[in-house]
Amino acid sequence: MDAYYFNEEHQLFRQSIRDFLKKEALPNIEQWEKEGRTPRAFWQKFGEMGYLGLNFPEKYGGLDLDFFYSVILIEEISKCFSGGFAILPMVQSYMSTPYILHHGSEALKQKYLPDAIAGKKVASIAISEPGAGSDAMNIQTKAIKSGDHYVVNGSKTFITNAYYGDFLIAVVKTDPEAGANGISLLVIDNKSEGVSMRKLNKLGWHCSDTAEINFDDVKVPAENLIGDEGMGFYYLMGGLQLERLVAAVGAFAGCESALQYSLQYMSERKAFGRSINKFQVLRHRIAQMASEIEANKYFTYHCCKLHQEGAYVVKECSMAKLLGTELANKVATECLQFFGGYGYMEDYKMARFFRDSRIGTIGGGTSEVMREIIAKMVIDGQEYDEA
Amino acid sequence: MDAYYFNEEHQLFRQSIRDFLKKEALPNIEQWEKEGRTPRAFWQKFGEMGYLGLNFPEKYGGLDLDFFYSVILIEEISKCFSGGFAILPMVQSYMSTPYILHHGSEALKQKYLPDAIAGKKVASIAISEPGAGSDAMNIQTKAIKSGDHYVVNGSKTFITNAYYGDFLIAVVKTDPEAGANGISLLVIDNKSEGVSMRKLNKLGWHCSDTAEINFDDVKVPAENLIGDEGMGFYYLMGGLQLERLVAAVGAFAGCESALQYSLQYMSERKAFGRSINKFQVLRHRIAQMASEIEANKYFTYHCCKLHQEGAYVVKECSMAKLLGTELANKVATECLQFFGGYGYMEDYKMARFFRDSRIGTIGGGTSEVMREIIAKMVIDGQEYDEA
Amino acid sequence: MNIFREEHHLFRTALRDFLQREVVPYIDDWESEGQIPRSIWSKFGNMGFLGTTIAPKYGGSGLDFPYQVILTEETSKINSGGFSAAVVGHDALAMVYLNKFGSTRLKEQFLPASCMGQSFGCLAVTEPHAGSDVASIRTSAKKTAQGYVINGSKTFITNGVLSDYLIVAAKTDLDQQSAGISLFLLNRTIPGIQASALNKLGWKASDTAELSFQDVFIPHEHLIGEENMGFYYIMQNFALERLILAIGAIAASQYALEYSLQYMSQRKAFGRSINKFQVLRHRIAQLASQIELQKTYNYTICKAFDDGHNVVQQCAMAKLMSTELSDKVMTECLQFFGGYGYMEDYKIARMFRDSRLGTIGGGTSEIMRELIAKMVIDKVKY
Amino acid sequence: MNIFREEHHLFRTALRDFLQREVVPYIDDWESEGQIPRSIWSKFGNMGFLGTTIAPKYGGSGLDFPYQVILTEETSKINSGGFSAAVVGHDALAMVYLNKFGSTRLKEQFLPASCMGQSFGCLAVTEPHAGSDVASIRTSAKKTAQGYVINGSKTFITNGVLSDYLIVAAKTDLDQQSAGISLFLLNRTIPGIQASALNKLGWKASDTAELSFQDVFIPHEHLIGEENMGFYYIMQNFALERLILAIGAIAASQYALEYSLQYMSQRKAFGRSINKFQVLRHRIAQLASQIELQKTYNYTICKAFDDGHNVVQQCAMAKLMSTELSDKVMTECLQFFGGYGYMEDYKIARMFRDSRLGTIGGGTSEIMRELIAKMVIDKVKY
Repeated sequence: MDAYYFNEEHQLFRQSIRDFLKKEALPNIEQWEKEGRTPRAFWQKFGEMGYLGLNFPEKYGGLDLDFFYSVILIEEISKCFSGGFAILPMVQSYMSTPYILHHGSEALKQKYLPDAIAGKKVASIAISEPGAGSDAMNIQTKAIKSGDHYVVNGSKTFITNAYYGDFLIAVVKTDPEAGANGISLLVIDNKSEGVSMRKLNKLGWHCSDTAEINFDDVKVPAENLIGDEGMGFYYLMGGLQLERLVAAVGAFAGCESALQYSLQYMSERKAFGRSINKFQVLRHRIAQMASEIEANKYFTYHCCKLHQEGAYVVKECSMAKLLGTELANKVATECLQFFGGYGYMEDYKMARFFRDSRIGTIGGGTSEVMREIIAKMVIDGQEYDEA
Repeated sequence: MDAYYFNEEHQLFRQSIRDFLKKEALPNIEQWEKEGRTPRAFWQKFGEMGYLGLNFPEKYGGLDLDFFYSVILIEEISKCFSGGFAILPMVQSYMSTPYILHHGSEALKQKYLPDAIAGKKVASIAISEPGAGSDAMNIQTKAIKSGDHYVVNGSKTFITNAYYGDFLIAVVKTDPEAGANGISLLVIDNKSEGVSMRKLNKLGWHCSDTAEINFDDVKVPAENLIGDEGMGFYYLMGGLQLERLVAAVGAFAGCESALQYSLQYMSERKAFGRSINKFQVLRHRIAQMASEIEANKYFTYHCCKLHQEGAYVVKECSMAKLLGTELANKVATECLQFFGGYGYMEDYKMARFFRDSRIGTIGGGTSEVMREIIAKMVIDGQEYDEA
Repeated sequence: MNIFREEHHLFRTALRDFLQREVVPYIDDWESEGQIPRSIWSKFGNMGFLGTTIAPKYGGSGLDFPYQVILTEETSKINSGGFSAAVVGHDALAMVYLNKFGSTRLKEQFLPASCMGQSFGCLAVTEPHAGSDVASIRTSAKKTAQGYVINGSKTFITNGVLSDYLIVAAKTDLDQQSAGISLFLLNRTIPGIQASALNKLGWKASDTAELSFQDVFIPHEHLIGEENMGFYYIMQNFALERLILAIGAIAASQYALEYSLQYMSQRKAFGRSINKFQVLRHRIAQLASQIELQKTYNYTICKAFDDGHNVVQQCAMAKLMSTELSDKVMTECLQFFGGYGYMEDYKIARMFRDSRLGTIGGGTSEIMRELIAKMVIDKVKY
Repeated sequence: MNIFREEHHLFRTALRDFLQREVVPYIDDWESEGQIPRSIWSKFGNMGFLGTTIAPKYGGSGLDFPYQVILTEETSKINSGGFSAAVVGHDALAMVYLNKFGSTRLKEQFLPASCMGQSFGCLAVTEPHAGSDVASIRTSAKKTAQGYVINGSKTFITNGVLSDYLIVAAKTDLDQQSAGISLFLLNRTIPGIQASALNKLGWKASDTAELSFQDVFIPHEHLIGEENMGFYYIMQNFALERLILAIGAIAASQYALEYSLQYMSQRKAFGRSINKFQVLRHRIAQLASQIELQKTYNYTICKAFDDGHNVVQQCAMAKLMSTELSDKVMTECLQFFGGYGYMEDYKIARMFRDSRLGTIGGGTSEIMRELIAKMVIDKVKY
């Protein structure tokens, strides 16, 4: 059935990235988790391989490949048992810089995309605020135009890649009175005067840096505005579909790796005189989970295909994100249980998987927000069009 | 642990009612289910045994026993695999006539209680309306005073015991402008002119009669008012605690009987060469359910004790009703599964149990309404006092 | 994953119109009567709705699998699990066995009338003491010079009382488990076949039989395929059977959800239509998502099945999850209706009863998990 | 079911004050350090919080079981599963074994200091290759004329690195399964004991050890109770252990719910405090109900336990359901906090990590269900 989505070149690509990760990432992840970051040198190698530019035009250094190459990339980095490791390129290539690509000026593209694609610069998307959470419409960070620049004041939180990163795509209010129509996207260099950050201490995703950011009279050149003033909210709505889809892919891929890892363990671990994969209750749980993961995967592939074909599938992407991340929570809880006491030890990868998965139903719009969106479409018949 | 709630006399009483049901009810229930009613003659015998007056003073023919006798009664009638059979005395003695006992005039008590306790008259409580459902505050049935009587107009639905019954405790608006303060309770004889009924065709509870009732200029003597005008809502609030508690007792008792019945079947039924109670997945499900039923039972006993001691325990009763009936749904679904194809056959009692249990999370306030009440108390700190 | 082309949609529309006209007005009666009338079979056949995937030379339409999918879906959306079961029991079980494994002679003899709905069949495998354990059936077929003599009993057989012919699994070698099973075609009219209808929780419009065979004599030619290959045939066809059950379960779930949404948009409580309550909205969102996911997965498997891939594992997964989901959907949807949900006047009560067979019939959820576990954990291939 | 009298409440208040003053301000440090300081033990002992149920002649307070319940509850409400585990591992495991099964001499020697918190212990049963399968442990205790020589290894031992003495299960008869197990008291200072701390998902303030014993020599008198009776002792004490775990799980759940309610009353989204959203309100209602139910059940069992009834089955049920519920509560409560729930600055992240051991430690949920199944289905009595 994979043949419905992947051709032979896709499979070769999968093998190449798998080999790369096995050689360059897997031996070091334990260490990076401890250090609380993945070294910049690694991302440059990653960029050199082209992995940060699969979905970007060649003129900026990208490879301009179809979306299923990206799906493969996301699957494979999500199977490394480190959500913190996987999230950097996911944010970089699929959640932040696409705004520049799709809506930014040529100058902005030239300035930021080649370096991002080469792994020389790391990008973040800064939406959430301490007071607003998932409620993008109610953000408070202001960017007031003054001559040839904006003056930005406010704060953001839970910003992935920001602490050790280079630039932010910040969601700001350029017209505080105008509600959704007053929201714009601004590229802000992390080193700008007036930007200060605090690194947050998280339950999981330990090798990813997540920041709380303060903007104190930060001067940002007017040409750093992405697209048009007041259009930020609409750009976001479009971009969030991709973000959710990417999260859904990461979720089922993580589940697959957790299941495989468990199966391996269970075939080796013995209790009461036989390997524990012989116990009927555990076997049936495996069967149930394997089924749910499999169905989830093909639904998500289906959404990816719709996305690739250019459909604007708010409902399907929200569903995929909701179901995939909820499933990941369940799989993490159950798989850890299979390991018994060893599941609770950080020496086994299940403990980390359990911690890392837990952000799934929260980040990128909580499950509750997904259900709100789906409810509006399914019950009230609301439809969304692309900006 | 039962000794914390039941003494030796209680146990003797349990044995006596169990014997009575085994002799007088169990052999006939199949037939009554087919006929769509339990014969009046049975209820008179039931009344002669005193079973309809456990919780009523001796002066009206009751036995004036402590609440745990009632708990035993409800448990035992709930273990007969016929929700429709069990509901008649539950409505009669715990959900309808107590309003007369606690708030009615002596004349009303004399007129209705002895006959109800003797099983000669059957009572209903008429709250729900086609347009209002669980929303007692918004009932539309009007009772307008005119001289020495009320004129009642409106309709009620889902009224248990009404079609073959004798009198209703009807919740009516005596002052349509006054909201909660305009609600009163009125005793209405079923044979009054202007009362018409339609028997409803239900998923389960087949030997119970459930009616839709229309009141068309029904004249009701003013002395049939229970307590004071405008106090009906507050009387109800109090009475509903008992109703919920009784529902909770019936729920766990039903679960116990379903589990026992399943265990019996599973010890006899063979598959793949061994009795099916040897399959680990089924064993663990039994273990899980047995645990949940047991905990539910003792929590409900605890609430019964609080009730017996006179505490006004809105929160606990709502919790017991919520959890007990949700558990019954789960137990019914899972136990039927143990029977395989036979579970789907009406010759086995599981099919009926499955149909009968399903009303639990709906009748007497849905699970959603229970959660609303509990949420108000737990989150907003709201408290309720007895009327 | 879209598996339907334009001509499929036309077929769907024709079938839907037919069902609305010829079935829906009478379905409540058939539910009370516990059976569907003979006449509906030939109407069905005349319209070309039966035997869509069977070769024209045997009276079929020679079309692809999505037509059978549509037949399953649409019959599952008229609120009668029993009706759908009767149709599918004939079209996707009895006829498929005959078509796939029967001799040319048997096919020529039975398929054309089957496609026209002039005759319909049932598949009889399950026995009182064997349940899901097919290998342990005890019905025997003793070979004699003249033919086979069949003795034994069956239960839970859809169309078992009224069908014109029966495809019966019996042991031609009693010393063997699975390796001793063969399939036979029995005409209803042969002496020795007794059938009595079972009284079920749901699926009321379908006749479900307990059968007994007493010295039932059939000629040698009524053996289907080869001797002792029956178990293999059954296993081979399980994939299709489960896929059909999965598709039916999801079609019914979708129908229940749409029906609920309509009710909820009209029903008011506490001053607003109940589709405005957040807790109910989120449950709808969750159910709609799960149905959408499951449907997409099932279609993916349909395509793979149609393309000739081995989808034993996938079909077991589809059946397991679809029927479990259907139970959940019906339980929750009934709740949305409050007291009305419990009344048989509303469709949801019947849907709730009908759905409950899903996780039992065609192999219980437990059997599905056993099978999936063997494939996923022990790497067994089927 | 109220099991507490006035004096219990006084004890609770004193303990709560103590914890707030002496533990809570430092608990985050101890969590990072992976252990609690020695000094806290003697402070605890001085206050009379340890050995409440132990006879005064051995330095205890001779009080009833609810005091131990309170100790468990209150230490479970300061957001450090590891701290609570350390205290309970000493007070309800090591000390209880010693007190119930040890010789007078051993008790005189070890209990007074244990009650004063000058010395603390651990219980070492689990082994790397045995897990929940106690009968299959391999650590051996070879009897010689001078004493016993112990060899083997243990894992997942709470207080296993820092404790002053260890209660160790070992096989005195290697040919037997359960019938060959005995218990011994080992002073930490004897040569041959090696301990290394494990790195855990949660319970960070507790030291959890992997132990190895190489020719550890102990005198005959350090046998606890009788030879080969160890398995029986362990089984006998499981009821108490599981009850304590159940009580801790529910206390922690209640604490998490209260903490969440407070947060939700302050946190605003979409213009109102999030405790106004119906979906969250109903989830709170459901969780609050389940916690209330479980707490009442646990207290009922506490009373029955204290009254001397056989509550093996009930304690297994209490442990199974309480720890499963705790996981559910923590998962849902973390969700209420949105992104903040994922930050270690908020208490809920740690509660989530700490809770996850509940369905594993002290016998997994699967083992509980095995045990309950034997009692409920096969009518086995323990």
